[in-house]
Amino acid sequence: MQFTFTEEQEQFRDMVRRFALEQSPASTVRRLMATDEGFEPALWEQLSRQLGLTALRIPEPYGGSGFSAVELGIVMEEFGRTLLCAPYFSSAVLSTEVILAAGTETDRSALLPGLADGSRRAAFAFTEVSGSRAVDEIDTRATTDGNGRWQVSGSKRFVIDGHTADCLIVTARADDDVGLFLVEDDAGGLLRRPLVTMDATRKLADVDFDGTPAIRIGGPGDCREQIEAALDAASVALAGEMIGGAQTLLDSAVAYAKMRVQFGRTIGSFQAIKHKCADMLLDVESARSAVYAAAGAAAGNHPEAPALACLAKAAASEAYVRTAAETIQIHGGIGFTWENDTHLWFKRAKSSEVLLGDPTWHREKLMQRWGY
Amino acid sequence: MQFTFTEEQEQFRDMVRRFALEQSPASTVRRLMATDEGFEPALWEQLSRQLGLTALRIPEPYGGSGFSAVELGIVMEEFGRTLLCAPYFSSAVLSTEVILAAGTETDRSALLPGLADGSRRAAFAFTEVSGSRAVDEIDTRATTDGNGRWQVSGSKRFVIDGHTADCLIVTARADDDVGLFLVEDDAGGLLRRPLVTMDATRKLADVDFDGTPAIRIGGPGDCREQIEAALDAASVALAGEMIGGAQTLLDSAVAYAKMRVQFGRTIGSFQAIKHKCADMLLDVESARSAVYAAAGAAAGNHPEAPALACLAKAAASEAYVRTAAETIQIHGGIGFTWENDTHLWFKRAKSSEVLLGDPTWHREKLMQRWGY
Amino acid sequence: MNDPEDLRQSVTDWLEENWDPDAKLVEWRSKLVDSGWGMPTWPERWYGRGLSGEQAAAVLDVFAEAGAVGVASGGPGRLAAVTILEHGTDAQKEKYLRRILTGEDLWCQLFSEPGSGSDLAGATTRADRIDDGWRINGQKVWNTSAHHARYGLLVARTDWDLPKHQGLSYFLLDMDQEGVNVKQLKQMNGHASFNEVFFTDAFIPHGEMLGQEGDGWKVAMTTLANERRMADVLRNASSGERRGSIYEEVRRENEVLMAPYTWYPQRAGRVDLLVKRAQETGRIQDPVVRQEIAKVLIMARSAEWTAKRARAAQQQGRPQGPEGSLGKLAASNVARAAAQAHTLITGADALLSGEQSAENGIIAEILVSVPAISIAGGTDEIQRNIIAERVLGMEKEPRFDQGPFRDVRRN
Amino acid sequence: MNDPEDLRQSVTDWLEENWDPDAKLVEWRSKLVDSGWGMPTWPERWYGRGLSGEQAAAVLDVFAEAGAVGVASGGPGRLAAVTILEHGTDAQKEKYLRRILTGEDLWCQLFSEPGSGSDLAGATTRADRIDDGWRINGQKVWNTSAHHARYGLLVARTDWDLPKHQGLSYFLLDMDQEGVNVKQLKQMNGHASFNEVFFTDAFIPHGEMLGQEGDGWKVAMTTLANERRMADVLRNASSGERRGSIYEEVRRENEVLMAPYTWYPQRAGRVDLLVKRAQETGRIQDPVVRQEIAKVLIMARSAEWTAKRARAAQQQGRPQGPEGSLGKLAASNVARAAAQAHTLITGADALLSGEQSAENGIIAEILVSVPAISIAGGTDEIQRNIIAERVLGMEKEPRFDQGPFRDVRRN
Repeated sequence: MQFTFTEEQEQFRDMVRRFALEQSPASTVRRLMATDEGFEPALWEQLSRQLGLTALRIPEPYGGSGFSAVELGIVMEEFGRTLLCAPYFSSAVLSTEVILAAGTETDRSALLPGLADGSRRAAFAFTEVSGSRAVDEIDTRATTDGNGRWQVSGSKRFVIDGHTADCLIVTARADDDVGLFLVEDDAGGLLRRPLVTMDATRKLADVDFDGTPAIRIGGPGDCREQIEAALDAASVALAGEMIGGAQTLLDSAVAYAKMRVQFGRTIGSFQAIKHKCADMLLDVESARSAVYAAAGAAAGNHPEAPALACLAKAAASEAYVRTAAETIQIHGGIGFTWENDTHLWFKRAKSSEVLLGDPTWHREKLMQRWGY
Repeated sequence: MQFTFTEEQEQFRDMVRRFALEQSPASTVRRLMATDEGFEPALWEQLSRQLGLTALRIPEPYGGSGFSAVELGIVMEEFGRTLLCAPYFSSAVLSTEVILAAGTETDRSALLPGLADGSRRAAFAFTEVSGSRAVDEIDTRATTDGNGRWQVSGSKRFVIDGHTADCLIVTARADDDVGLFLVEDDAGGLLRRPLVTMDATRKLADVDFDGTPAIRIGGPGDCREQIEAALDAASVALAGEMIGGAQTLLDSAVAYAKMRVQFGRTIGSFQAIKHKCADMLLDVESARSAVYAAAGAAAGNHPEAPALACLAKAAASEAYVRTAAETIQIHGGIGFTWENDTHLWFKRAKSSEVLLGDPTWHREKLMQRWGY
Repeated sequence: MNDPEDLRQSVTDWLEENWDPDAKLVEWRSKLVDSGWGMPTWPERWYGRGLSGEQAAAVLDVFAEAGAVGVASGGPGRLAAVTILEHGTDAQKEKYLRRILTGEDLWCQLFSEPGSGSDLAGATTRADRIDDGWRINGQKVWNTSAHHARYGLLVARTDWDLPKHQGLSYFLLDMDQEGVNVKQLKQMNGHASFNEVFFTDAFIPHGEMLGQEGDGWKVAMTTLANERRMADVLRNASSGERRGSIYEEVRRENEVLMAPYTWYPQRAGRVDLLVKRAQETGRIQDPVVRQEIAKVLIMARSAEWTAKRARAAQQQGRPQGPEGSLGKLAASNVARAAAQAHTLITGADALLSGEQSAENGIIAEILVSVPAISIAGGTDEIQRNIIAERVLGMEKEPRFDQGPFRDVRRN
Repeated sequence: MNDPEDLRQSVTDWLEENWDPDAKLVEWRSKLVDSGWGMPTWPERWYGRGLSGEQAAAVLDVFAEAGAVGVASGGPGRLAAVTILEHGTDAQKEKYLRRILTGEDLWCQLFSEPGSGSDLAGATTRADRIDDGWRINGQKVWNTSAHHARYGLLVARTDWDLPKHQGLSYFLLDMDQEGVNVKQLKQMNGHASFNEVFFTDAFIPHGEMLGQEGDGWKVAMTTLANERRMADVLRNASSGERRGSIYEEVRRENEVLMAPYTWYPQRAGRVDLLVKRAQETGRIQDPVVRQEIAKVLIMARSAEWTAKRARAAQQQGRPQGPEGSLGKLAASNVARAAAQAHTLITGADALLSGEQSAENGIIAEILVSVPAISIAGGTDEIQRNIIAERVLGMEKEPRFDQGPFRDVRRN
């Protein structure tokens, strides 16, 4: 595991940070969260074709740059800082990771180049009605006519950017196996319903399949392990996004506490606020350490990596939610208004807390993965 | 349920408080906790024969005064304030309550008068090697020769005042039933080993029975329900003791914070300490409310009484332990010394936390008793 | 009339003669106000009967039994009424009290400012004396019902050279003028329960100051003390299932009055829904969930009992003081813990909002409303200060806002 | 000697000629001190070789490979040495340094007082100037090893009219005199790791002041900065499994030196035992227990990684500042959570103490030792102040202890 970043990684972070700060001010976030799509094609174009961020994890033969979880973590953290609105997590993280984990050579050649240059956006549909991410609770079924043509039937919930993606990667049972299936957005029997989300900066959809034509990817066997691996990678990336957001909140809380005067003193000179900020810093820094350790472990194929994915997601979830609540508290009444930006991060914190499994789920999984 | 005390109850409290403050200064507690017995016969005589406190819950026909859980709670709370060292909880609460709950008329006539006037001290042996108070986990066995003579074999742990009591009331399996058995201190095959306790103000013993002659009490049937009821009553009483102790700690923390000067101010003028004390007060008052509600419910035979016994014990445990830790913290280094009295209460808090079931156990039981 | 039975009989007699469930609301209330039965504890001269609290309770009982509608009793109007009754001149009482009680005039409270939230006495809205009265400039915030209100209770600074608590005065402001601009303020949970009120050379004529110049803080204390007591009143404002056209008018009045508060139960964490939700989702079987629910229920029940203990003590004649802060702090703890338990129980459904989300959006509303409870009506931090200083008697915070307000550091 | 290989060779050569695992400890160390290899970074004039930190590490490597014993390096003696080296006169260095390094003289630190715990600069032990030196009266506390010590590092007040940080001076005190009375101080966990030291007209001759009169706080900062660095040194003080009579002497020396710290691992909560205990008791199957263990392990691992991040940053040349306070605060949180998890796992066995209790008394010792971690070496509250003010740059606490110390409010 690595506990510092290389010079190149720091430069890369600076570049992404500048991009996110310039392209994703709160005013833009507010404008996009009010739309159905939740993102702007122009910005997508910029971050994919110009900056190559969608190609980050994709190996060079498929048009990518072959970077590791560490670099992906940097992008997610910096995007998390500004709540940058784009289908990056759904396409460049979730979908890309599952193809990287499970895709055959044919799948990779067919799918990765489009994801790498951003010309296609995929969404990963893996959650069932139960809301669980567990691969053993999949009810969606895939059947075949024996000539390689498949049909998918069932319902997926909470599909991130599911209503705007060009294609969907769907987990479904094929006999006793859990397989992966590619469904195009214009396929028959496909119904996509955007959801009203608490966190309007991240768009979700419910997706129904009714004999929907699909292509099987990931080969004929069971893909549960690969799906788990992809969700682990996505958990680490999401945890990275979360510490980015938590850091923004902490910065804003501290800045406000230094500026706001009550009773003839800055509120930051009161121990109640001062000590709260110290605890928040400890919280955020601890979660940051967990996230960096998990990303480093993933990048180095460390045997503890799957466990640390759970650890990082649990740590980041708790820290983000606590930091968000305290940031509102420090802002006082103004922090509870729509006008103030804090609630945008608060809602992202709450939605991220339960996305891909809540902290309790991850702690239990962590214990299992540690062999306890 | 009652939320105030009557004039008579307040006077009774004043009397007990004066007695406890006079007879149980910290110096006496320190002297007695260094002895094997952990109490002074003279003080026992005083609280039983003179003040009648041992007779409190015993009905008048058996030499008692027939008061309710509310008055018992008052005594326990005031004893808890000063950590008064006496076998009161073991004899006048645990043993008395189990006889009240399960005893036949014969048992009551035989046993209660002696407990009422304090001439006999009983201990209740109900915990097995597992450390659990659960009545379904009893391995100690009782066998009979068919002529009403019984023999008990097995081991009981953590018997409060088990090594000094005149007699022991033992839970044991007789065939499929769980029954109650009276063992005299001079019975054959009885081995009592005092334990080194973290909280030296409450003495415990392990007790082994090896074909030990015993008298069956509580009649021939199963006594599980009655044992549970007695342990519930004892839990409420113990919770009362705990809020008494927590109040002493809170008082001492606040007094110290008002007096101790650092950086040219009393430490109580710093919000870090001030807000800690406010949280402690809320903690103690909330637990007090729970304890008073539980005692009131028990006194009124309210159907929710068993549930509230769990609620009160859980609430008082958490509050006492937190208050103890914070009281040490507020005292700083001096609070961690042997010389300072805080640790006496801290250890009582920690020992009470796990006695009769820890907070997690009681919360689960509470949910069950609420029917969830 | 000292005999409780006589009293009940008098009220019953009066109601028999006057109460009509199909009367017009204002007409009925006018009659009621004149009779003195509407505000039984108030002095006879001012629409009351000078009764004790106990007697008044008996009167209210009889009204409740008969289903008779009372005076307009909720919201800032009530606060205006008690404050004017205590501090007003006869002319002011004459002008305002009656129409508050009949419900014809709605009022709002204009105390908090963007720069003085916790520090209410740090108000910087200025009232400058001009020939015929006062000129008002500045901004207020968190003003419930200000967009409906005919009048406002305004605290403004009339002297910048005095220490901050002494330079404030209390005015009765006519909201219906050009210099007063009300803007609804949307909260993070989507509701708009409050307003911002902007003053640009607003005008208050002489004679509309409550108390003397510089008494603003003292008079505001009367309003605030009553505000704290209002929580209970509000809870009982529903009018039940009676028949009669007057109830429809009351229902509409309540709807307007209660509109800002529909999310308040969610703000408090909806402890009542925890077990139900856990049963519906099946999470009730999970030992971890059971622990979390039990923790919240223990806190919530204990808080209820503490409130009952405080009320019982009060009834025994012991005064209830800053212990109210204990209840407020407990409510914050309960709400936060309940929201976390709801998140745990609801799982991924917590991603949703609006009607698609669990319990018709109630769960989502809990999650985005709970942050308000530890802020509104005095932050948790302020409550802890009050508890430590006034209940536990700990040394006060050193102060840095003494001396002429002009020189006090502020936003 | 700039070539690392040459350096290693020189050390190897010297050791080959001089190192003898059966030598008497003091004799060997005398030789070592004279050679300069014992304190490689110290100046050549004072038992050193003026090497860089990197070079010194290479020297230590060679010593470790050879199993060669170093100079007396632990405890307050080390603090005395670095402080005297930095602030001492040549006469003082001549008199003290050598015997510290050989381990012949033990030292203790006399800073904290009953009335000045968090507020170290509030010391009231007085040093009054008399003809031939200083007369000392007062009391110190928390003095590790004072009952073994030949000398003490004393901070005492020499001027009561100056502000508190300026009126202190720093002395080298001979403990072996009638006016110095050492009393062991027992803790709530039964250990006696500290002492109280009472001064009744104790005497310090001229020439035993370190720095100038009034420099006490500044000099004490040197000691305290090095105290913080010592934690690591202490951990590595065990001497392994080497053969030779000198190791037996080192072992005995360590035993005395480490005696006060045997309970320190328990103070930190023994996170390492959580899973083991849960497996032994069968509680590992309990979902609630699993959650609590996971929470503690997440905190503990995260804290380790934060420390590694700080060290890595330091190695990259970025200075490690008050972030140390983050680690200390994290350690408190971990210890408290671990103790609660141990209570949950151990259940009723937590009633016991001593050898009858779980893990040979270790669990009981955790429960009664953990309260120390959030106090010793600066309370959690002080750490939070440091983090907020120095890391986050928030406004400082207003101060009430400026001006002549004589007039400052104190205990």
